[in-house]
Amino acid sequence: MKNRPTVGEILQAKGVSRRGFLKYCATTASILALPPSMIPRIAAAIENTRRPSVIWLSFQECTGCTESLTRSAAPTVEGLIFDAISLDYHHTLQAAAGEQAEAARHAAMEENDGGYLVLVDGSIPLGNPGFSTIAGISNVEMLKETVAGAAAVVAIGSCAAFGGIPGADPNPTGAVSVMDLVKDKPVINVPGCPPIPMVMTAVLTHFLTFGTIPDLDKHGRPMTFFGTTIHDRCYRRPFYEQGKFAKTFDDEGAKAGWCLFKLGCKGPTTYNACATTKWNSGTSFPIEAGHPCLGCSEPNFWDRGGFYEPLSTGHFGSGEKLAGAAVAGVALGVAAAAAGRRRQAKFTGEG
Amino acid sequence: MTTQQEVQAPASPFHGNVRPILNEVKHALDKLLETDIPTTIDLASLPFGPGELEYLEATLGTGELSARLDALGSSRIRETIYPGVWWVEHRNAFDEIVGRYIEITRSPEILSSQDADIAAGRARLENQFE
Amino acid sequence: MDLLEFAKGPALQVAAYILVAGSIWRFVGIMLLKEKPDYSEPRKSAGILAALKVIYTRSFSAAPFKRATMYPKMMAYVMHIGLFAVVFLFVPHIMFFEGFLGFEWPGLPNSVIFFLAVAAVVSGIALLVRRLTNPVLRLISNFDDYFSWLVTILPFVTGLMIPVRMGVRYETLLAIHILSVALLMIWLPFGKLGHTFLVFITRGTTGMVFERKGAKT
Amino acid sequence: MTTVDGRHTIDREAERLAYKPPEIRHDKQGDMGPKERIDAAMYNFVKNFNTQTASYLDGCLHCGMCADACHFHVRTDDPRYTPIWKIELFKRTYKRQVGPFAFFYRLLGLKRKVTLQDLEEWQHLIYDSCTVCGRCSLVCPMGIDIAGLVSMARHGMFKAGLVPHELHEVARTSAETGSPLGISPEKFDERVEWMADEHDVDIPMDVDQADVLAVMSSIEINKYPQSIAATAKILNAAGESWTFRTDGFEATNFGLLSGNPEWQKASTMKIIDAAIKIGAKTVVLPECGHAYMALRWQGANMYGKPLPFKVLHISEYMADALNSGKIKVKKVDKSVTYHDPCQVSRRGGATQAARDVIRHLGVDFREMEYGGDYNWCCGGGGGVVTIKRADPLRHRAFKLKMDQVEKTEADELLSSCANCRQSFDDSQQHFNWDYTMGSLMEMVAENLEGGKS
Repeated sequence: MKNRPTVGEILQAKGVSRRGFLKYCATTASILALPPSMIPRIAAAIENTRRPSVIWLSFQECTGCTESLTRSAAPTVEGLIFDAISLDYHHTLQAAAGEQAEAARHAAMEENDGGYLVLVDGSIPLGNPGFSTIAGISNVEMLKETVAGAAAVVAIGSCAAFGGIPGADPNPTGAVSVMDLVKDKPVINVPGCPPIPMVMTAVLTHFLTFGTIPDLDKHGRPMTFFGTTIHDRCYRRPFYEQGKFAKTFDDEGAKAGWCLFKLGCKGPTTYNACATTKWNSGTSFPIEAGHPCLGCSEPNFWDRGGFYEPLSTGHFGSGEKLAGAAVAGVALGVAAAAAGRRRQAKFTGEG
Repeated sequence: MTTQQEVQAPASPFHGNVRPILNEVKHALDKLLETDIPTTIDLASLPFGPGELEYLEATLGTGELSARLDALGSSRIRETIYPGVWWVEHRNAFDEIVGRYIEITRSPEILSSQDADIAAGRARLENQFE
Repeated sequence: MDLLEFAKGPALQVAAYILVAGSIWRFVGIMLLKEKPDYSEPRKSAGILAALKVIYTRSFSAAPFKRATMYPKMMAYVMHIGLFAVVFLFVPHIMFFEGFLGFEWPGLPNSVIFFLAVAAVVSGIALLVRRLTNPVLRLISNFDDYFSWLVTILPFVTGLMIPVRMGVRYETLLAIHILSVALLMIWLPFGKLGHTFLVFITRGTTGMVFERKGAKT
Repeated sequence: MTTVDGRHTIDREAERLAYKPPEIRHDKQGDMGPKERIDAAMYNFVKNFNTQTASYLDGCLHCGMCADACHFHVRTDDPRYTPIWKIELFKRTYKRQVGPFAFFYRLLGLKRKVTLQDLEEWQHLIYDSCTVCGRCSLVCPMGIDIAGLVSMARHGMFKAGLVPHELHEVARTSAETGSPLGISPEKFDERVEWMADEHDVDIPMDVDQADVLAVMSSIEINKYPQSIAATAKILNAAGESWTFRTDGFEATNFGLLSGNPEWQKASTMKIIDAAIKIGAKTVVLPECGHAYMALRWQGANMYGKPLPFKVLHISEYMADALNSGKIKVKKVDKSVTYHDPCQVSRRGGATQAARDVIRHLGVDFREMEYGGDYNWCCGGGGGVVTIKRADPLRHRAFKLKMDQVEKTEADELLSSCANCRQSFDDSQQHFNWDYTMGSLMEMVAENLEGGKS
């Protein structure tokens, strides 16, 4: 690790001026959702931190998370960060394949034992090891082997973080999340389907900048991005307060940009930063496009009832069961009245 | 200098997120005048509806001074029609905006020449004499 | 299944079954007791109209009782109006009803609902203070009175906490809110909250019995 | 904020926060053991539960508003006099034995079994401090007829031998002799003859066939015998075919007041039998409140089928006769206020009759504040006037009535109930009060147009 250059050195080598460095630090603070007053601290940290080794493992996944990350083409700020880390293994992105690739992974693990980061996308099948293998190694095995010497694990995307779609009912492969398997290392969950690229880079930046993992919520998600709900930061929130709701996707309310709660928006129960970081280089996010939030960054989002069912909807069970309850009520009432009359008869000796 | 004309609200839905920011700017100006402490507002963490950011930018307008910085992509720094209030936009090499700030200060720090760059420049200058 | 799933699913279901079964149980259990025929010659014919009349008129204190009952009546009115508005005119609640009724009606802005809910809680607390300090009420009150107060006020408080939040997660608060409503639904048929439907029976009965005599109703 | 009333000490040892009642006398009849008494009370509580009472007993909200309608509570501020509290045992028994959730109440022990001590303590509340005036029934936001429930609760108390001595004694006398004051048919006959002489009026007695059967209350026969003559004058003036009967003259019903349905029925049946015997089309009840309740509204139910005759209170009869021109009265140049007997007006539905009569008398009528149906009770109804130990309480409650009457500044105070009259006389004496209660019927009799007989 000693031979790796610091981020400051890398930037200098690229001929980036001090002004450029300040700009880089300002955008980093912005990514980390830190107040601008933190910029000097970030600058100091970045100048002195050495770039860590990163091993990226992909299991039962759709590559959407990798797509999300790499869509932001280099040399963006995210790209710069990837310059600042050493991505030593990523079987989708790396040129090497087969034994060569596995050798690179082992080399990185040995060289950086105890200091490297493991990034995982995709869930891990426990049903049958043959459901998903890489180079003949089952996902569980590869995960355990790779994590053994890691500093921390980052679960990228809802599949790695919570089991995601492979883990959805009826979960044919017995898919589980990273934190279901990794108990002795810090696991940072960056859920989302896919996760916001900036959030992924922010987690790495945090590790890079401060050498620590960020504050996490009860689901292991960084508080800076998953601390408030979509609803909290939604620009349509005032309409919610006024009770103005779009009822269909093409009514006047929808055209006027009213709240999508009635169309099943999961914003109030979904913790993510979409409403402020937005997507597609800050263009917009689903609600701005007129579609309710699906809650993709929440555990088991796939199995939480209909996407278009309002959050306030209760499940009363079937009308038959309610009718059954009514019939039971009648029966109990008749029985109670009969018992009452019987007691009256018992007391009074009359029929 | 831009005339201080009344800025019209855009026709698109107006969600009321702009007023609080303008209010914060006002308080930051008070702070600057009284204590000389500058303030930076990071617009990335604030919610905006369609058209609102444009409305905010239009409201602040373009003042006397504009600057362009070329380092890791371009950056545009300009004073608004309210002296002491600066609109700062950082872009990457693909001209995508990566950071947007309102700085309430006498002069944004990034406009000043930095010691490290001065030293490096001085070294380059010295090379001219060799 | 997390807390919210539990609250919205099984908890609400069971509460709804108990609400329906319990209410009917109590209603039928009363209605099927022996009926006492009245052979006296009626002064006036008194049927359902007399019942409806008293169901309406007993909503207000008669003139001689106005002063003495003013305070608790006002408080009770604020509480009941608040309860009605919050339950039936708060838009997310309307959606909740729409979920199984299939139709909706116009609601009130959240700020109005918030105000009414706070007013209801305040009057609820005032009524509790009265119950705890007034010698009459202290004497005649029992567990039912305090527990019914609690389960009525809880949904208000938990509901009001949702926008206030105070560092607790929305879904946790929503789940607690729904659970408190479920508790209310479960208790309603069994305690004095049964007056939700009993009021029509008692007032109606009095209407018919007294109107028949031509006596003051 | 309401302050805690220091006069009412709290019993912190009690099962639930409760008021500590002062020691009072408990009367007992018979030599039953505790278990027998409790059983008898339960038996007769339970007997009264039906759909109507059940909905009432299930419906109470414990709002306490009835306390503000009760003269005893208003005047003493004693929370025990809250009307609904007076039937607490009755309510508890209902919930434990017959209500829809009785099974759970018993299973979980949520409603305590009623004990003999409870019953003894409640004697004061069910008898001494309730005149069954029904004012509380009008304030109840649930519309619960609390007074009706008190009457029913008395059934259990009577059978358990837990009635205040004087009331029990009067009721027993009534059952044994036919009259609460022990007036025999012979004595009644004597009195009637005396009044016929004294007032120079024809009074038909024991006629075999008559359209109208008139009855009297023994209070009148004994204390206000001029009522007999007044009744006769009015019925004669109307040209009725009418009679008194020695086999059915007593209108009061202490079976009703004390809580013994058998005695109540026996008293009622005497009148019904006599009326049927003579083929009466109408029974005219005297100036007596509970007599009206007993025959007009409960008579047919005692009889078990509709009565074959009409039942009218004398005020109703007079109103009809005046309205139809059967009798005429001279104008009386006085200001008058009227005290409504609870069982005739508020609970009987004949409030308007007395006002019609008063209108015909042409007096300057001054209605009391909240007179008519919301009238304050005289404090002596429901048998309370017979209970000696209740006198101080009754007198305290009477103060409300005094204020109500005095406010009108009327020359004369009238009513149409001998029981009220007795209660007024007693209280008048106690307070040295200026107002004497007069009889509406007597005023009509004195001012009949076309003079005598």
